[in-house]
Amino acid sequence: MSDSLRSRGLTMTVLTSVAAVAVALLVGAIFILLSQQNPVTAYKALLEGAFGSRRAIGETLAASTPYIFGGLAFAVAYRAGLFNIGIEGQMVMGGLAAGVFAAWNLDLPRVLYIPCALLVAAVAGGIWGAIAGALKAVSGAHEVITTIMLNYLAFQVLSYTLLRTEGWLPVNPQLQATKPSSPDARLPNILSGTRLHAGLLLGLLMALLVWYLLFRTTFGYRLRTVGLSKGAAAYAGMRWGATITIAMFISGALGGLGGASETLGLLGQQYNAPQGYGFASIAVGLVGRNNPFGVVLAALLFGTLRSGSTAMQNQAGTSKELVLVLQGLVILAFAALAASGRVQSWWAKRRGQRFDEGTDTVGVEPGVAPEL
Amino acid sequence: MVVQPEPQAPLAVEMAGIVKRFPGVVANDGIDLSVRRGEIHALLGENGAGKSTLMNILMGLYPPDSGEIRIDGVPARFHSPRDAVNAGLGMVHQHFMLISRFTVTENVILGNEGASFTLDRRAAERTVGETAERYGLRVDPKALIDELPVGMQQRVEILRVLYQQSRTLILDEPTALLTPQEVEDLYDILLQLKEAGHTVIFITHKLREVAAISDRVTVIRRGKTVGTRETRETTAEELAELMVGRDVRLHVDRPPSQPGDAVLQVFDLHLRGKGNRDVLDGLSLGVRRGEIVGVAGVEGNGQTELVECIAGLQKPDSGTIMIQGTETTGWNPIELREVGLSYIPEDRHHRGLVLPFSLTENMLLGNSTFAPFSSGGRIDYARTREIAAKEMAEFDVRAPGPETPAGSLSGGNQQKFIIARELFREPDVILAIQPTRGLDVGAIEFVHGQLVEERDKGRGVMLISFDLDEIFDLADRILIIYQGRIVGDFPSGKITRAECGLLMGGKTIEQEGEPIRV
Amino acid sequence: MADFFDINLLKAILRMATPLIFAAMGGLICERSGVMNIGLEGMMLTGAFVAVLGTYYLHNPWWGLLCALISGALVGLIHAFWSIGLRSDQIVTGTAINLLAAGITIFLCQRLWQQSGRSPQVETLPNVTSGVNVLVPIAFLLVPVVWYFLRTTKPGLRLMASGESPQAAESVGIAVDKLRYVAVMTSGMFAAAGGAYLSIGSLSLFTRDMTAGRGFIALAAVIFGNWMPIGTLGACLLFAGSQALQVQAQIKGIGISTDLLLALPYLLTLIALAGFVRNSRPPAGLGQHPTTH
Amino acid sequence: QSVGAQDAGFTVTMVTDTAGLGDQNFNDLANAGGTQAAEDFGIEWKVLESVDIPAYVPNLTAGVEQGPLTVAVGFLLTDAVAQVAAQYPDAHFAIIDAAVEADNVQSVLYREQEAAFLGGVAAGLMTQTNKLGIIGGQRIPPVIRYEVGFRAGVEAVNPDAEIVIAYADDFGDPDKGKELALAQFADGADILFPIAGLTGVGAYSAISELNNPGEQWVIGVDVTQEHNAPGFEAFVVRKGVDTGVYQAIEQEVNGTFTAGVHSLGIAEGGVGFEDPNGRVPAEIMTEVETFQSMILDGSLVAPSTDEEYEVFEVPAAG
Ligand SMILES: Nc1ncnc2c1ncn2[C@@H]1O[C@H](COP(=O)(O)OP(=O)(O)OP(=O)(O)O)[C@@H](O)[C@H]1O
Ligand SMILES: Nc1ncnc2c1ncn2[C@@H]1O[C@H](COP(=O)(O)OP(=O)(O)OP(=O)(O)O)[C@@H](O)[C@H]1O
Ligand SMILES: [Mg+2]
Ligand SMILES: [Mg+2]
Repeated sequence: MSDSLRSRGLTMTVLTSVAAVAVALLVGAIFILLSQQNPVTAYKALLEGAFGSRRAIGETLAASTPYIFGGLAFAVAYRAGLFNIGIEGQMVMGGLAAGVFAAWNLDLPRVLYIPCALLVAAVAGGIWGAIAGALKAVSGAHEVITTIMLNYLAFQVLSYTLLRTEGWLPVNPQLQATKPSSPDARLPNILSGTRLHAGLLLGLLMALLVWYLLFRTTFGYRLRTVGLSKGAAAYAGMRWGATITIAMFISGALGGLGGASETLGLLGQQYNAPQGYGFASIAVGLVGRNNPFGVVLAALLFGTLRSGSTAMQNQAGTSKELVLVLQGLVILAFAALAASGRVQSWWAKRRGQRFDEGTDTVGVEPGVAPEL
Repeated sequence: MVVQPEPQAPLAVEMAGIVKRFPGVVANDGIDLSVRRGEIHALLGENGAGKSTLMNILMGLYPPDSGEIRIDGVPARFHSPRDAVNAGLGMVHQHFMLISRFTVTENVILGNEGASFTLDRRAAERTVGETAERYGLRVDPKALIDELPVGMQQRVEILRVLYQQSRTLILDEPTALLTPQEVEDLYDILLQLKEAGHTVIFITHKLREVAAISDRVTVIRRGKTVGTRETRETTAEELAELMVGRDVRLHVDRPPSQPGDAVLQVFDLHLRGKGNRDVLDGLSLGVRRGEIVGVAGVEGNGQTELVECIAGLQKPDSGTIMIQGTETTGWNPIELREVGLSYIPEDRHHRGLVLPFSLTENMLLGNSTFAPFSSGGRIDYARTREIAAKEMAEFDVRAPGPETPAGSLSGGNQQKFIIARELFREPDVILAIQPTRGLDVGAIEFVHGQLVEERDKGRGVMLISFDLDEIFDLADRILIIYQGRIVGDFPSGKITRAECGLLMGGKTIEQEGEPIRV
Repeated sequence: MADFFDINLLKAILRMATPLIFAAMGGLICERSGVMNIGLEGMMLTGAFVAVLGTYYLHNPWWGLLCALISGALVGLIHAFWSIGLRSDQIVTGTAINLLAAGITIFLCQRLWQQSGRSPQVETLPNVTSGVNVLVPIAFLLVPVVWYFLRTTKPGLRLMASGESPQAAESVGIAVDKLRYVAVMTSGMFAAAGGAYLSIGSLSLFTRDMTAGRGFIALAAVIFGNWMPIGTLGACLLFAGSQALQVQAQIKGIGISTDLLLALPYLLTLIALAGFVRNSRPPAGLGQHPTTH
Repeated sequence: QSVGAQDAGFTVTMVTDTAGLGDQNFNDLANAGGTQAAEDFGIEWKVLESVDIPAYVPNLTAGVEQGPLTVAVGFLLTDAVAQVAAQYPDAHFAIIDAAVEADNVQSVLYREQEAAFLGGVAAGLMTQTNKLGIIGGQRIPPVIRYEVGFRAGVEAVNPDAEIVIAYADDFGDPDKGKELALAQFADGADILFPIAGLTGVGAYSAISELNNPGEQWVIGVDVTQEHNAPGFEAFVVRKGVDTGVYQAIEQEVNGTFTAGVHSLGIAEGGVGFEDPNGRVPAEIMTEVETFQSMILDGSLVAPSTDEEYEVFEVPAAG
């Protein structure tokens, strides 16, 4: 019966998700109309541009990759009860570290160079995340604020490194980027004629690992317990501070890997611009209900929007910012539907009844460990 | 049954056929209540009977699913506490509704600040001060709630109700957190209010309090009214029976204990709480195999801290704790479980369970790192599920299955599940604090039975309860805790309820208890 | 060096503090009522855009300002409806608002003026003295007003009560949700005013993402100021000071690392949050809903 | 957005960097050139703005797929163009402000330093306070060429004039530009040279706010922005991004597209010193013209990098 419970939950999730996307696209259509374009052509262009050709598909998958990492990063922190707004900064730190490391042209064999570069990135991002975790553990500083601050610090570090350290680091201040990565450190292309690179595989692997960590290991259990009930965690002898700090390290490390996969995979070097996946990653986690596999699907959705938007701009003449609008709408739609239980209660309230709602948040079905 | 209102005295509050459902429970199931103007009316019922719910409905915090309310004979429909207050009602909630960062005055006037847009703090403080004077509630209007002891905070609540000019006061279990002395003071205050012509509804599940203070009493059981009596015309026995639906004095019949060697010893434990008063002040005690040691005391005399120190949730400032001869002071809960400690916590919603987790996952709480639940950091969920299912059957935990979220269980079943989990690893020492709070009789009997069974298996049980009946029913040895130290240690039967009450209140009794054995 | 701290530096600090103060006061009201607001950035940006929009079509910056305030209130309404009405996560909603504002403003720029990056030039609000726009004194006046409101008015007390303990507030009959709706919408208006200062006060046009993170800095200022109006003002001045210094240092060729100055606000906030600033204490009921039990 | 006769020959696509249209400067100018060409040659002209750096390649590729010529506007697209050009050897590319080594890429480079040098000459002679200000966006090569050219020009005519240089580290924050400008004026500079895209617009707000006509000036960069502060633009250091784009399209139309570096200076009419509002005094204008002729006959080579600037010396005026 528990299975039927779960499957009902699952179908429910799928339905709400589809509904949310639909709503978002509908409202988006209004904006497209506003800009005197035809939504139908626009959305057709979007699909064309996202799936129309081998290269389009490659682009879409490549565009989805960073969202996979970002979404996973968000999910891990969320499961530990933390709201990681700092994925942007963690990606920057990871990407920068990987970029510099890869640009050093160390004479390492590929099999070593790539893993080392990834490791460096993971550690860099991880530390950036762990700072927020530790601050919360030590002084209860709200992670949302600290991670926002850490984002801006990361941007400062980035531009400082790229513009001011020419002497001793492999950077090119004129191009405002790290020197091109050593070919031995580049993530190999995995679909010829496209830009799709091994970062995607790494992302999927991470999704698998995160799922295993969260739902099959004692640490994962500890992490989720801490995230749901501080009191019960203490009762069971789990150290809250240490747990959230580690969780934030893992979260940041995933973000860092995301940055690295862009730097070593897509671009070949780190530019003086945040990748800009950080905030969308929140949405990816939310839409994916902070479940690793859900996150992968959500990442595909966001990747599609992004890669399709080029075609939309080109063929339907929509503004490039339409992506942002659509992403924002998707978030609101999901937030609303995730709260649909609460929507009822809200109507009920209007009718003068009252429910006892916990202060629970959207996006997780706690308790259920999804089976493979 | 519907109560026939006596003709002579007018009715201040009438509630008829009140029904209120919550997910998973019918909290109120057709309750009738009528309160005469100027009387102190006790509302008696076990935990979970539906008392607070009923009063929350009266105060307009919940709308009833059905039923009607009349105030002074006039039908009333309250949409918010405002309406209730305007109708002359005021409530002192079971869980205080005070803002700790505000001053007494700010809390008292909140929601009732008067017509003008701006506040005149001076004036407000004066009126609050005067009101306090008039009813002999000694509180400093300028004090921050943060800095007041519980008793004082309760006075602030009462003060607020009076400040609102309420003619009918509702007090929800006002004595739960008070020392006997503070209780006495409260009684005086209530009698004064009665003099002044106020009506008082006094919620409790303590028979003694009904007798002490009320004119009439209405008894509620599992959401239904089971009767209303003139206090002087009824007996404690009758009320008790009404309250729990059968003869209570159910002495768990059990063979006398065969105490063995000490399994838990505590020497000279010290702990400073906030406002650095000594919460634990040189506390020593011992528990031996095969006995249930009952620690009696008024809530807030260090019981929680004592348990948390033993269970590794707090570190004592000084003192020693030994389990089966090994010193365990400052160990963390996992290590303590390894040496055979298990802990049935007071608060099942925030300590004992992770409500959103499935029962399977809750089975892992505190066990996740032990075989057979996990090995090499990998959790064996299949195995855990089996175990959970088996234990649920054994302990009669009523739930759809091991994948059910713990939060959807009733308290009794939640509690049974916790006990099942805590006993699974066959501990040597069992700490149980308030193990039957909020449970119905059936559940209570089951839990008590389990504890005795464990005792007979030669385990040491330390039972902490704020409910003397529970202590007297179960304990082989009764310790009395007062202000962080043990002030008495008696074999059961060697002390009376009355003597116990005195000690709990900080008094002494001539006949000396035997010296503390550890 | 003598002429380093001159009247112009002072004016620069006041100017740079102005948008922060507006947004920060908004954030303060919002958080004191118990609702988190990381959507300040988006609210500012909306205000900046609509101010120009209004001025462009109504040919009067004051009308533009009014439009901005209204738009801010509306964005606030969105945030309020989602995070209070629907009880969905306040941070998620704030994020969505930031994304939407960034997108829609450019979007409309292109739609209305066929230029995606910026708006046409419009008339600006007058200066009171050279280099000091009329909105600057208004911003600084706003602080004592907010202080007075919280400290000595009935709704102020109730607002703080809702922020400290929505349950308690509701139990004495305060309509917490209603109050919060108003607070969030007000915070939207204030933030919008901050944006309007940038677009029709300091400059005379809207440009892509012209708030450039000032909303987040304002939020930081609220925390740095420990949710107190005066403290928050201090934080705004501190942050503005470090920006102004960063400009001045370049011009005067002072050997202060501009990179460090750029990073200062964020570093300071982190340090403050790390607990080196004593008793940093957010409203106890932040993010909680009135749940009667 | 796209203009031009739909039926006409082919499509030319312009790809911007992440800054995008609306700077009323560099990108808008390129767009203007393309729009002009579209009308003159009846081709279709499309602009793709890049939402972020990863979007450069797909945008360029889209350009390749819909037409023979793709115009990449901006130094930051260098790598992307190299990459796509290698992938599509028979497609034509033009990149503004950057050099890409490929036989299907036309690299349009401007010798901004020449025009900037003349601007420096004029400014150096016009300044009353003997103090001049430069506001840079970020110190990328085209900006550097402007900066050092200008400084060389000033020194050539007025060695003891002080030049205060400030960088906003941002091409898109006009409020910061304004603060920099105000600080510069307050510091005593009376002529500003904003090389900062949108950030530079702030200089115009600053000067019109200070409102000291005839005493304080701002120099138009790339194209006149007089409308931002009527009466305050001393003169314009023109950079014909529009002509660069226009010529590339023209060549494509006439089938005379040639790859390699096209360096446009004063001689080619790519850059120039302009005084549309006649605000430069006649005698100063003649000075400017002498130097211009020296640049034209090659006797004066304006410096374009810090290194060249170090060793630069003004040849004895002939
Ligand atoms: N807001 C709520 N939502 C769901 N169930 C509730 C809620 N409030 C109370 N209940 C349940 O309704 C029943 C009656 O609760 P209530 O608090 O009225 O009992 P009580 O008599 O006040 O108990 P106690 O003596 O412990 O205060 C209990 O089972 C309780 O768990
Ligand atoms: N504050 C609350 N919010 C939501 N649900 C609650 C709350 N309090 C109790 N409940 C639910 O009300 C039901 C009864 O809770 P309670 O703890 O009172 O058990 P109970 O009434 O004592 O039942 P039992 O007879 O098994 O002891 C359970 O489903 C519990 O989850
Ligand atoms: Mg109960
Ligand atoms: Mg109760």
